[in-house]
Amino acid sequence: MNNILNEIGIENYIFLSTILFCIGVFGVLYRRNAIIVFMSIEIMLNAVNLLFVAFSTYHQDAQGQIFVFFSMAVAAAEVAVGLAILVSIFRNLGSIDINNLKNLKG
Amino acid sequence: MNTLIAIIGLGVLCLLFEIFELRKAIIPITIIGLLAVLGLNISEFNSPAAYYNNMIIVSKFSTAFSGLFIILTIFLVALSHKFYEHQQSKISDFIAIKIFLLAGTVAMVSFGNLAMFFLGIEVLSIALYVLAASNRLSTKSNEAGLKYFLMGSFASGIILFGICLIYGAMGSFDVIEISELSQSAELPVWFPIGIVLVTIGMFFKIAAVPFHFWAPDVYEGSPTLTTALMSTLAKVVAIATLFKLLTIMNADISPSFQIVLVIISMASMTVGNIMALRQVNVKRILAYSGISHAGFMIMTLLSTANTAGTLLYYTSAYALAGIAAFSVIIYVCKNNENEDMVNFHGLGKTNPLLAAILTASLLSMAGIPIFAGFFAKLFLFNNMLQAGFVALVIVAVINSIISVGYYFKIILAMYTKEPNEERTGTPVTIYAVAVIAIVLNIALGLFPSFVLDLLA
Amino acid sequence: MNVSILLIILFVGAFATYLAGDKLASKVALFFSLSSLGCAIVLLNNFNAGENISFISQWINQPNISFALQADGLSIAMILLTLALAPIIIFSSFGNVYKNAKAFYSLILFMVFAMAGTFLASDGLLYYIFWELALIPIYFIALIWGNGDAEERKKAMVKFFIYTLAGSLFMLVGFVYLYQQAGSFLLEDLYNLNLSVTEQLWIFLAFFLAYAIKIPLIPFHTWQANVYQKAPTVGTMLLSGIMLKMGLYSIIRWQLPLAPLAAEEYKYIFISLGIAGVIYGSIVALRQKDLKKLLAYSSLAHVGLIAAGTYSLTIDGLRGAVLQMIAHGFVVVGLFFISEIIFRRYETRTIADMGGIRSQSPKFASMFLLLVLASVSLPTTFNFVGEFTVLYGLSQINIWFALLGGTTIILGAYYMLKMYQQVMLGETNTKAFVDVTFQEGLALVIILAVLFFFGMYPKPITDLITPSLENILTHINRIN
Amino acid sequence: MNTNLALLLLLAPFLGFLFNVFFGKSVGKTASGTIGTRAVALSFAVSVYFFLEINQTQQAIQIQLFDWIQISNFKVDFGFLLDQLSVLWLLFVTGIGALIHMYSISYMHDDENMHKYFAYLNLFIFFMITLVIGSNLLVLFIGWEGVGLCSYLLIGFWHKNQEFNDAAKKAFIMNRIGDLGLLIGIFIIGSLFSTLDYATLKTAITGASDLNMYWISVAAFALFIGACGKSAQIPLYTWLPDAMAGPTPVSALIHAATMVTAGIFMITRLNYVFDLAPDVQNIIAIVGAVTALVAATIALVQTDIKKVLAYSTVSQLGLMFLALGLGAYEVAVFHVITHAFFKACLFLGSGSVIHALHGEQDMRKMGGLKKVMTITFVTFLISSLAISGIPPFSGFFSKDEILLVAFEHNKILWFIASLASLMTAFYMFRLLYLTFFKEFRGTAEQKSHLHESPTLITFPLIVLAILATLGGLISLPTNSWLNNYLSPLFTKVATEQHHFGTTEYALMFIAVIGGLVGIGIAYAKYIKQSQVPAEDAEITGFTKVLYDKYYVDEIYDFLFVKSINGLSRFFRDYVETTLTSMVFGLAKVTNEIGFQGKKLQSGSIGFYLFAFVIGMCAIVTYLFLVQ
Repeated sequence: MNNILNEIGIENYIFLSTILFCIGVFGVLYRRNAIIVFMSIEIMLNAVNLLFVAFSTYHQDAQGQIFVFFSMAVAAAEVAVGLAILVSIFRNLGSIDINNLKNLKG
Repeated sequence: MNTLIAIIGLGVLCLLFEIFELRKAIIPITIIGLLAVLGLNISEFNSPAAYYNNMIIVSKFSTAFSGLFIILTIFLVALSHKFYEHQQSKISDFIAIKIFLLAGTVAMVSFGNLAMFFLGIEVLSIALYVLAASNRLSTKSNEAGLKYFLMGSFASGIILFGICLIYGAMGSFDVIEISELSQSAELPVWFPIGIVLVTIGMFFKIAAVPFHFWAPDVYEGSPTLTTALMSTLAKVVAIATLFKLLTIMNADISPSFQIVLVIISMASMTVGNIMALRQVNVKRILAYSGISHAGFMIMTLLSTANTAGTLLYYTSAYALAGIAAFSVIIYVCKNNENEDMVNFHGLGKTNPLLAAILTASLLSMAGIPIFAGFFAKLFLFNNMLQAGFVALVIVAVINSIISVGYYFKIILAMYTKEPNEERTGTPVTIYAVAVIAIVLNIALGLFPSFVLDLLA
Repeated sequence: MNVSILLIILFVGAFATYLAGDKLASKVALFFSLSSLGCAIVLLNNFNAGENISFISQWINQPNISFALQADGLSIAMILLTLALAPIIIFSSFGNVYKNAKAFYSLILFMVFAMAGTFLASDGLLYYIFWELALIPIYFIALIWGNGDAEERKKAMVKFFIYTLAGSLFMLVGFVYLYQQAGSFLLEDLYNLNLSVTEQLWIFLAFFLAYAIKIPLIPFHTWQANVYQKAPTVGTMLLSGIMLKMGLYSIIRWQLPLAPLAAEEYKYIFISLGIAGVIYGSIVALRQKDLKKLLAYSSLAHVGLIAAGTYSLTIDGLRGAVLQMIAHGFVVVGLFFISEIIFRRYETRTIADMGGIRSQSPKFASMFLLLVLASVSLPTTFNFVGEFTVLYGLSQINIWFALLGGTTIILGAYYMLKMYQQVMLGETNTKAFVDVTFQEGLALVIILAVLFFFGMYPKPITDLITPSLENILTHINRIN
Repeated sequence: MNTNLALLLLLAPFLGFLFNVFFGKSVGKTASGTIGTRAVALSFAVSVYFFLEINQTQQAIQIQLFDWIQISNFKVDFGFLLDQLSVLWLLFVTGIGALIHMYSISYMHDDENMHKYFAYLNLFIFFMITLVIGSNLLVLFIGWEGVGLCSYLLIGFWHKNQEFNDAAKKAFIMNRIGDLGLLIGIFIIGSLFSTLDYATLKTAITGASDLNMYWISVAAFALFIGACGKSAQIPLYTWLPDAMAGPTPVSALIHAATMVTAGIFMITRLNYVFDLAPDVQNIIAIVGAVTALVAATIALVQTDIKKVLAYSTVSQLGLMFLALGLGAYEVAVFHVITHAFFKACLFLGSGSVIHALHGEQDMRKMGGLKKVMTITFVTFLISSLAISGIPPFSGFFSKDEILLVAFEHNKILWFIASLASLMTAFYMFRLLYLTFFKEFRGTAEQKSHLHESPTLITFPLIVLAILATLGGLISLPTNSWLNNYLSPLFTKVATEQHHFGTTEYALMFIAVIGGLVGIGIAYAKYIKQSQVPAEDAEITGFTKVLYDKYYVDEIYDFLFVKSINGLSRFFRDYVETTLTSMVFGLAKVTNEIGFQGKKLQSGSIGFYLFAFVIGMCAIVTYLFLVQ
């Protein structure tokens, strides 16, 4: 079968996912709502997943795609824990704005 | 390999005990189990092997460090008995999480495949997020948890990206293949980028400047036992893994990368020490001292050829001292909402033994002779001078001078101030842990060859 | 039977003292220190009989560190000084009651242990370890049992600790560097190195920092006066009587032979530094209000001269330095004990509050005067022998050194007699002053006996130290 | 035999010292006094024995006891050398010492610490003997410093008076300055000749062909400084007058007869060294002459009886140094001996007077004592005549020889010396007249208690007076027993016997006339016009300058004491603090940085992540874009 990557070229995928990744990073940096920060992190992870898939096709090798499952699972676990923490914070503080979380400093 | 399985089994066992209402038995059983696992691990020491087509590679390095991790975990579990006495209902969860965390750490040092590496690191991190935030009702704990969680998962993202780039360059996750390929001629540029990103992610885990900001806050906010775990186990695991990673990926680190390492190490030492000088919260002080120690540990990455033994020695010395110190802190601050130095006033009078132990552990961290910390520094300097990093050594020396300043602040508080509270009760477990840890530390100091030659 | 027995006795003694409890602690400590002294004397005989009393065994393979205790004449002399002073110091403290005495005395023994180790160790790293170990007990002794305002004391002590540690850490780096070259920390191997002048200079400076701070030489002496003043007198005795000699001993044993070229090249600078210390210390001592501070500065002056002697790299300089070390050790302990005796009666160390004591306590006055005379090195005292030899050594380098260093006999006489006059003479003091008790008297008499006996007959000590000093001198001159 | 005797000679006073220290108080005053006296008398007996033996055998006795100090190129042993010189010194040290001990028994009887006093006195004799019979320079140095110590102890004997203590301290420290010179000299000699032993040194020097003249001169000069300190020569003489704070017998023994002559002894001992350094000899001569004159001028106007005698001592010592400088060692020795006799007698006499007046020392409050204190007066008169150089008293011969020698070498020196001796005659008789003639000027209360002193005091006076009269016989101008006796000591032949011609007789005549003139002036002023020195306040003009001793003390105080103390204060208050702050400023700075750094740790996750990313970008950029 002819590999679609031969026409588009792997670099473009890398750039794409890098851009996605950076979007995630900027999201993390600029948003103050913990949930959104959290989602931006998810964007970063997904950018990486995309790249994994691309590479695995590029190398004609399944490992990459399997790894994506791993990372998805991990991400899910993180989500679970993260949301739990957020909930308890919301219970205690009534807000999830990370600017309010400056009690620990110095 | 069996070690890993055994540990996970043990974790599951803990949960089962909960089901069968055997809470009382959990901690003793776990400790016994862990001791058994330790034996198992030692038995694997001289039989290096690879399992599940190189998912797990058991080597001297991995087993040695796994041994250290298990010992640390034993201490931590032992401490849990006193620490969670008011949350008996959750005890099994806490213990189980620690055990799984241990599994993650073992997986990390004995990975043969980046997938395993990633999973290990995530198991560790997620467990830590939970533990950090485990004190549901305390806002400090929550804040610590969230900070650690957000930044941690950010770092995981970076690591993941790095792994991805490596995979892209090599078309494989198997470290052995990767290292073989990495010897070959021209590589796509994103291979080194990937390595750098992974390294940065690990730097975050060991709290090296400028990725250290989370450490003081999280250490202060988390429950003391968790802090102990982070500052001893987590840090050690991270540096060990990073060491292994760099050793395997590219044996010869490029000069420019060396410069980066040198700068980061210097920065970590200096920032850590200077920031610690004016702290009042003991956990914060130890956090900063941990940062500076991270700087010391990073030195070993500069000549990976012959520093494995030194790293093992340094980490064990540091971790043991840390355990001893934290057990005292747990004892002192169990009734106080914060860990300010005020609570330590007059400990020398009210509880000379623990005061002596804390003093000893601090002296060890400061690198005063006969304590292991001194020899750790000595061997480190020795290696570094051998590799010709004189300037780095000088900076390190100056830093160890500065560090004395804040370690002695605590000692002074214990011996020169008047006690401000009656301390009653002598929790056996804490005493035991503290004494054993410091004794081990001194023993290491008197017979360094024992550990040093393991990886020689 | 080899020298390690001494260390074992002292180490065991430290624990035994702690276990003995507050009541018995002092007695037990005295017992152990005396028994170690006894052993030392036996060892001295064996040594003179030509037996080998050194002890060496591999300790760490990689890096190659061995537990090597080697005793030549010099080491034995210093050990005898240490172990002779230790019982006196402990005995002198019988007049005081210390809270938590068991810790106090076991710390003292532990410190003596460490210092003895420093004098014996012939493996660079072992030496360094003992060197550092000696610092910890004195730190706690001064911190917990010291006198004066607690905050002030804390500051002084932390400064002292960090400052000295800072110095010695550079020495450690120096040692590690030497290890790179020699592949061993053993004294012989290090002696046999042939380093370039620049390397030697750096080594020399690294060591110098450690020693200059420990001894101390100007301008590194800023910790001294405060610590001497704030430490309990026992601690001050340990510091000034023995610990300070560690630095001087180390110059002879380690610094000079390891970096002979540098020593040779820059000796004028370091001699001048020492002599500057003599003059500076004497002059500052003139106007001290606190008795212990005055003594601190006087010892600054004396060690300046001793250091100048060592750096002169002449056999006379070295020999005189060692003799003077021993003499100064005894005399300074005696003088600090004097200050303590006064303190026991008047609760003050301020010279202005004293005076007119002599007419009340003839015995005390005479002993005090004799000690003063010894410290201004009147002939027939041991100090004279040392000072004469040192100054002679200096005069061989350059007569001006002898002349400037010799000012110590003028200035020394000036501040010591001034002090004696202000403390002891004048109209009878209104406050009653009980004459020395038997214990106090005994301690002082022993010290005086030593000073005057060896002042008239220093031959035994000279014969003991001379061969090893000549040996060291050959190492110093091995290259040129 | 000799060894034991020598040890006996040395240790007798030391044992006396120990006895007095430990049992003195218990056995009572008289006992401790007699013990002390007997100890010294014993030494005197032994000295006589040695004198006779040596005088007969002409052989020096060498005694080695044990090795003392080991130096690289030589070793110093503890030994004795008994030869003509040392024995001569022993004779009058122990002899006069014994007399003064005896005198003190009565003189100090009212003092509570009499046993201490005798202990110190014995100790002094012990050290003095050590100084004299030591076989090398270092043993001499023991005695040298030892006598200094004793003088310190005895000047400050009444230690409740801080002024006395100051005087004692001053004496000790000024001596120490000299001692440093002596040490330097010893160092140089040691390194030049690898020995400090007199005998070997002498052979080394006389034998050696090419000597390092420069260094020998330096050594000689350094030694001379030492002598200056001990023997109170310019510029180190100011301690001696102050030393009068001590009990009068002490002044007689230490500060007139014995200790202050140590310098002359040492120079005579090392004459072969000084002969090699003519420049230094000239310096010595000049210093001596100047000292003689200056001290004499000061003595002219002093009103404290002991101060007058003190300055006269300084002046006489100056004359001796003049002789030394001119190489006439035996003459100097001769004058030392005669001076010892009459000056001791004078001091003891003044002591007797002070005793009678219950501590009054101001001549303005004396007078008319000759009726009540006949013996004291007569002895005092005799010694005054002796010191004024009136024949046939001993002083005449010795002083005359000095003048002769001076005349031969240098007329100016001769003139200065003659002037000094003229003044001597004047102030001595001024003293005599003011004290013993006319009416008593003290309080009636004192007048009622006036009495002649007891025998224990008068006996020594008489003995000394006799010696002061006959002392001259040992070295008559025409045939000098002393010169022959001492000749073996000197490398170059002793100054040849003066073939007595007109010049000599003329000089002798001039000297006597000078003396008489001095006496005459004094007579005119104080008997004829019966003047009394003015009160301190009224003294004006040059007299005041003289009365205040040319303000030398003040100048020294300003130049040295004040300046060094100021320096000390400066060091203490500024240098020390600056050094401290310099060293520990670093610590402060680091602490401050730490404090500021806390602000960076703002607690905001956003900032942390930002730093994270910045760091990451920096690293990546550095590695992959910069490289």
